[in-house]
Amino acid sequence: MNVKLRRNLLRVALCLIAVAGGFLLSLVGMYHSIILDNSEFSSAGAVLPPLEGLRVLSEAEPVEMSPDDRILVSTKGPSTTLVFEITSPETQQSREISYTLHMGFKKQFFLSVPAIVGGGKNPFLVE
Amino acid sequence: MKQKYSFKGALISNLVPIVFLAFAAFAVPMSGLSIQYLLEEMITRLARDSLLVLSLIIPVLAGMGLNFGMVLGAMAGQIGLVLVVDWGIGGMPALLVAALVGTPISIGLGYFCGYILNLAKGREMVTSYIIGFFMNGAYQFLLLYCMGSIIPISNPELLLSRGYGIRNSMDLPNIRQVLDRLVSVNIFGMNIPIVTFAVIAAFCVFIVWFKGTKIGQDMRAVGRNRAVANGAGIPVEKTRIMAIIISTLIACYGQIVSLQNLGTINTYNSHEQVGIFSIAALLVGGATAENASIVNVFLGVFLFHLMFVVSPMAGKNLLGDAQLGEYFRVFVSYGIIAVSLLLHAWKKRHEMLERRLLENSVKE
Amino acid sequence: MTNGKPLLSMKGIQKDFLENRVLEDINLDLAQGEILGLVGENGAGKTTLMNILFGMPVIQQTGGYKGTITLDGEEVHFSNPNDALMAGIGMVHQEFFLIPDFSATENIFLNREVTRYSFLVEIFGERLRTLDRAAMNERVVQLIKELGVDINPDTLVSEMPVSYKQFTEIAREIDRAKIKILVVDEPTAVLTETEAEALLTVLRRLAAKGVGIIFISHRLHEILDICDRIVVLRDGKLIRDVPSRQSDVKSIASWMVGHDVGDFVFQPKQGCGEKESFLSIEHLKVLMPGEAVKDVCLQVRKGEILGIGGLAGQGKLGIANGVMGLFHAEGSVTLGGKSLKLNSPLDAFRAGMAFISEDRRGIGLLLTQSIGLNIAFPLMQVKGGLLKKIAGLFTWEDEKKIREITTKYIERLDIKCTGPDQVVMELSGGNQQKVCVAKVLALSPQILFASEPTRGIDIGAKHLVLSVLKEINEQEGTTIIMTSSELGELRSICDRIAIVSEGKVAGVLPAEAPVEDFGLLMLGE
Amino acid sequence: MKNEDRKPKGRVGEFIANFGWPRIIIAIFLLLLFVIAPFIGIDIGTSLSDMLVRVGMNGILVLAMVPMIQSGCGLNFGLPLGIIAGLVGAVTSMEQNWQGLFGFGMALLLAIPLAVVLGIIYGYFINMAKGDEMMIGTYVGFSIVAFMSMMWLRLPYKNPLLVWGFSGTGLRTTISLNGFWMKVLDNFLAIRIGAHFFFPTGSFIFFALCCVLVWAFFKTKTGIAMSAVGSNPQFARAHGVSVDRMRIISVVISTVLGAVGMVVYEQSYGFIQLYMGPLYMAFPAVAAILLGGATINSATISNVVIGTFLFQGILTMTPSVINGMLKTDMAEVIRILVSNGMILYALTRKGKGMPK
Repeated sequence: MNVKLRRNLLRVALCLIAVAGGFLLSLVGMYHSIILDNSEFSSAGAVLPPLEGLRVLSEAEPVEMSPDDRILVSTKGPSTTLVFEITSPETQQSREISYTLHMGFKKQFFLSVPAIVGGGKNPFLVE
Repeated sequence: MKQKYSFKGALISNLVPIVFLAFAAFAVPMSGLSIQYLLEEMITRLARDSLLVLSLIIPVLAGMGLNFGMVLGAMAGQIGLVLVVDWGIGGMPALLVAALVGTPISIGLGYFCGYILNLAKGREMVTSYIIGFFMNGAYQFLLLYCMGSIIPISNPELLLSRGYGIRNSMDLPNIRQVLDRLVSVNIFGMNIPIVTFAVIAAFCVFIVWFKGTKIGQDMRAVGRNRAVANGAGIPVEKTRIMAIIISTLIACYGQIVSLQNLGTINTYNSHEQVGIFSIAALLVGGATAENASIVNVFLGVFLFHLMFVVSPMAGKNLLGDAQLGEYFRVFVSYGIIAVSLLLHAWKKRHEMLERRLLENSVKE
Repeated sequence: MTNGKPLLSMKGIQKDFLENRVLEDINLDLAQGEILGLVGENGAGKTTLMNILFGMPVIQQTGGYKGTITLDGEEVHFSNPNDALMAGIGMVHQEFFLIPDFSATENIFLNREVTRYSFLVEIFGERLRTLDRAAMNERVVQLIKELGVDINPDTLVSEMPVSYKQFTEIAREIDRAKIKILVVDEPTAVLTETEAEALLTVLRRLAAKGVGIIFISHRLHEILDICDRIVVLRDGKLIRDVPSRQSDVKSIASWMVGHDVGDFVFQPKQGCGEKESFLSIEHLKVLMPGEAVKDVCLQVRKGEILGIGGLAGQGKLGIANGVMGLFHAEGSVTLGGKSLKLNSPLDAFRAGMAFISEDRRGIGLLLTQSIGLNIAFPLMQVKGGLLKKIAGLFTWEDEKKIREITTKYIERLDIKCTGPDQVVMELSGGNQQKVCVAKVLALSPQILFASEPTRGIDIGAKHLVLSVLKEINEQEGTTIIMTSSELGELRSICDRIAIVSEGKVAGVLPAEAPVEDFGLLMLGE
Repeated sequence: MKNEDRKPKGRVGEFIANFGWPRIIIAIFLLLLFVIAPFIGIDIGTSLSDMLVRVGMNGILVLAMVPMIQSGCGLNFGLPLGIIAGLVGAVTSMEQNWQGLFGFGMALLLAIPLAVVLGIIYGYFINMAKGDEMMIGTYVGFSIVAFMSMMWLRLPYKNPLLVWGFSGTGLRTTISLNGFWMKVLDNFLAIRIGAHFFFPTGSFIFFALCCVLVWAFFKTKTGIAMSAVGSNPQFARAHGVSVDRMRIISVVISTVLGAVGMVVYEQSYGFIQLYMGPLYMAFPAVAAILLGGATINSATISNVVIGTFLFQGILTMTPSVINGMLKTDMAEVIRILVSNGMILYALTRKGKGMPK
């Protein structure tokens, strides 16, 4: 392992680290836009009605969502957790459901809130 | 026998900065701009352009004159930023990824430019000027025709209406002022981008350190006397190419820092002015094609941009026509380069004649 | 000081350059600690011998050399100066091989800097090592003490007096490799007396340490003072190899110069022209790099052929260049009573003077133009000849007349070419020189300066050029002032010969004077 | 004497070596364009006449390169100095409402003296900066264009056709020559064949006249001395030629030709572009003469003619043909690459007697 070989190996290793670092950085720095839809969602027979008194807490400040409403949430980084707080009009109690979304390199998401709240496996409206 | 410090000699060698100080003293009050505003403006411009002007020092050290080829570095930086915006990356990671993407491009372009400059020894400045134009053609070809067609661009807003080719101007979402606002200190009303200045300081340290390395010393030797350097076994061609590669790299990072401060890129001409203004600034700082120091860089950027900001207002107040001030500042930036090149060439010939007279008389 | 086995021995060295033989059967030995004086006229082969020792590329390019060089007993063959250096042979050049804006330390350690390791070297390679300036300065101080001189390591070479520059170069050569042999090429030419003395003591100190020194110089009293043995070269042959104790200035001078009179013997003219001086030069001072003229007074008689001899670098070429206005000149030149305005070639030409330059390719010819234009140019520019009026408006080159005059000179000087339109660059050296001569003949001048007219051309061309000069002197009465470094040639054609040494005229002798007298004048005795 | 670049053998080799590879490639490229044109519905007649008009238009600007190259001052990047003189001449002639050939003639007469003055000043600058002439030329040229942009705003021109409508002072950026001396040379004895083909005889006669004048100058005593200064300044100085004076004369002639060339250019183009218009006008002219085979220190009239035809041919054919074929407007990119590529090729060539 003479000096020349050692140095060349080191240089190749550094380049690989740089490329990997590049990917990691872009993963961390990537901005994604998530569209949340609060309209009626039907999948596999079950029909889920739009939700009342819905509030979405994400990195930005909380946002009210009325039925059939659609909002856009912009987030940064590889993954994010969305918290949905639903206060039923009659009992003024509110329950919270949190949902973590792994975005990776994908930039656009289209999610149905009723599906998430209803615990459905596949809340994605558009693949 | 120390060179006797002649006031006249000092005056001539620093004539350009002195003329500029006199001009500033006259134009600043005329422009009616407040000192506060001017200082703030100067700080942003120092943060924005110092690195670009710094990239010119290494080629001067290696005796290759003022390297207009730095424009190639600026192009590489812009290509990096365009791709980063297309991938939707923001914040500090965006700058780092842009730099990473720009590095191999700068090294390639720097090698190409250095190789051609070696073929045109003695005419480096005008050749690097033409290389800048030539590569601008290739850059336009890449961005106007390849991007969006051959090179996939996912973000439709970046593209021209015809579906391929990058738009003429583009703002940098989530990148604007990222570096500047990372840590900024507010001193009597002005916020100073500490991290940007730290990056610039880091590159200054690099240049000072680099001069102390073996290759730095080789470059100085090649710059001062190519024949003797070659005789001593220094690989002249390789050293000169390395000087251009480093200069192109620093220019690439400088352009990224500069565009981050501006917040927008006008894709097809922001890199062109970079060459002219950086060299004009360096010359205003008192540098010449044979030696340039870091002090020249900062003094030059400060004075040049002071003139740049003040003259339209001065033109407006003095002659009632801002457009006149506009043209005046273009005239001054071209004029400085012409005057300092002339002055320097005349001084060089004058010294050569003097040295020959001295040599012969010494043997009396 | 000399021990048994010679440090260096060159056996049977022979070198040919184009047709003529430059070095023939040279055998030379140098022992450790011995100082050998190498003496010879210019063109005697000294420089070629040193180039062979150093393996200069020019030797390989012109066909290599025969013979063997043994260093410390084993045979060596250097293909470039760096090999010679690594083997321990250093050289101090006449024009300094230093970078003016670098300090003494930086010059001494150029491309051999003492550096420190840093982890970056792993990534970016050896050239990223940082300089250890302290260690280098220390070494330089020690080196300088060894030489017995006090130079501050940080002074810039451009600010150093000439002798200090030389000591810096010696220090560099000594430090570069375990030095065994140091060649010093005319070091004292640029020094004052005291500085020369200091240099000689340095060389003695080095010899005492066992370094073999080859000392090339023209100052014989220095050679006798410092050298143990003296080798005299003449016309590429080794004439004498004698210990310095058994020789003196007079005999060395005669060995150096005393060869038979030149190959073409011309019957000397009876009564060489009128006595009163036609061209008188007083206190001429010329700033020509390498050939500076300090204070020359010379009287030239009408119709005479005056030779100007002397060693290289003493200023003989400066005279013609100064009078013709090619280099800055001061002093007074009167021609036939009228004083001549210096520093203006046009006035010199208008006064009836013309010049065959020693720098044929640089000044003498327009290489990229045709033979016709080269010959016609001076006549056209100076005397407005070979032009024709076009409708009274402006004057054009008269192609017919130019073609006529060119073919006339092509025949007269037998220039081998394809015709008047051939580009001069394609001609051989001899034919190019003939074009220069033709160019001057066309002007039919009163006074003709000819500098090194026969250098680097074949025998046939040499003979033709000299006979043409002789012809126009006798038939047209042109006064000729011929400058040449070959004494034989001057003695064969000139009536009187002035010898220039150290920028002044050392003396003027008739051509028939004994050779030793010329030798002594040349050496400035 | 070993020749630097390997010389291909034989007559063809000889031709290629002299003509130079890039020029052959570009000539073939141009030929190709002409061959393809009819297949994509471009009428040869119009393209040819368009090219001829442009040759007449730019010819003299390219000719303006010759004197300075011949005298060793290198490529004349300071052409804008001559161009400015041409602009001032044209605008002053239009101020007096002179029309037709008379207006054109007066524009020339007014431009030439100014060009001589600017040429002398520029000549001194060139002599001050031996070795850096091209850089000095570029920036002196840029400075004067910027300076004149200020002057256009302030000079006392009153003719309503020239001046800004609302403020009444300061010249417009583009001024139409309509009604003055637009296309006065092009239409002079113009030959029209069929609907499309148009031959601008006037400009070609004028261009030929200027070429003959320059050719004749280089046969005179001063002309020959100037070429000698270019090929070997030491030789010229040693033979009583004042090198500096010759260089200044060559710069003056170049600047005057630049002025004349600019007036002819405007007449054919139909508009006068002021302010920053002429900033980069030196580059096409430099590229054209290099395309014609000139080197940094020797240029002939044939280089001018061949170069102008080739270069303008490329500029006219690429937009129509390339757009027709690839539906994209690549012409601008090709123009930049070709013109700057040629200049780079010339700057890096080790031709005969090149200054190191």
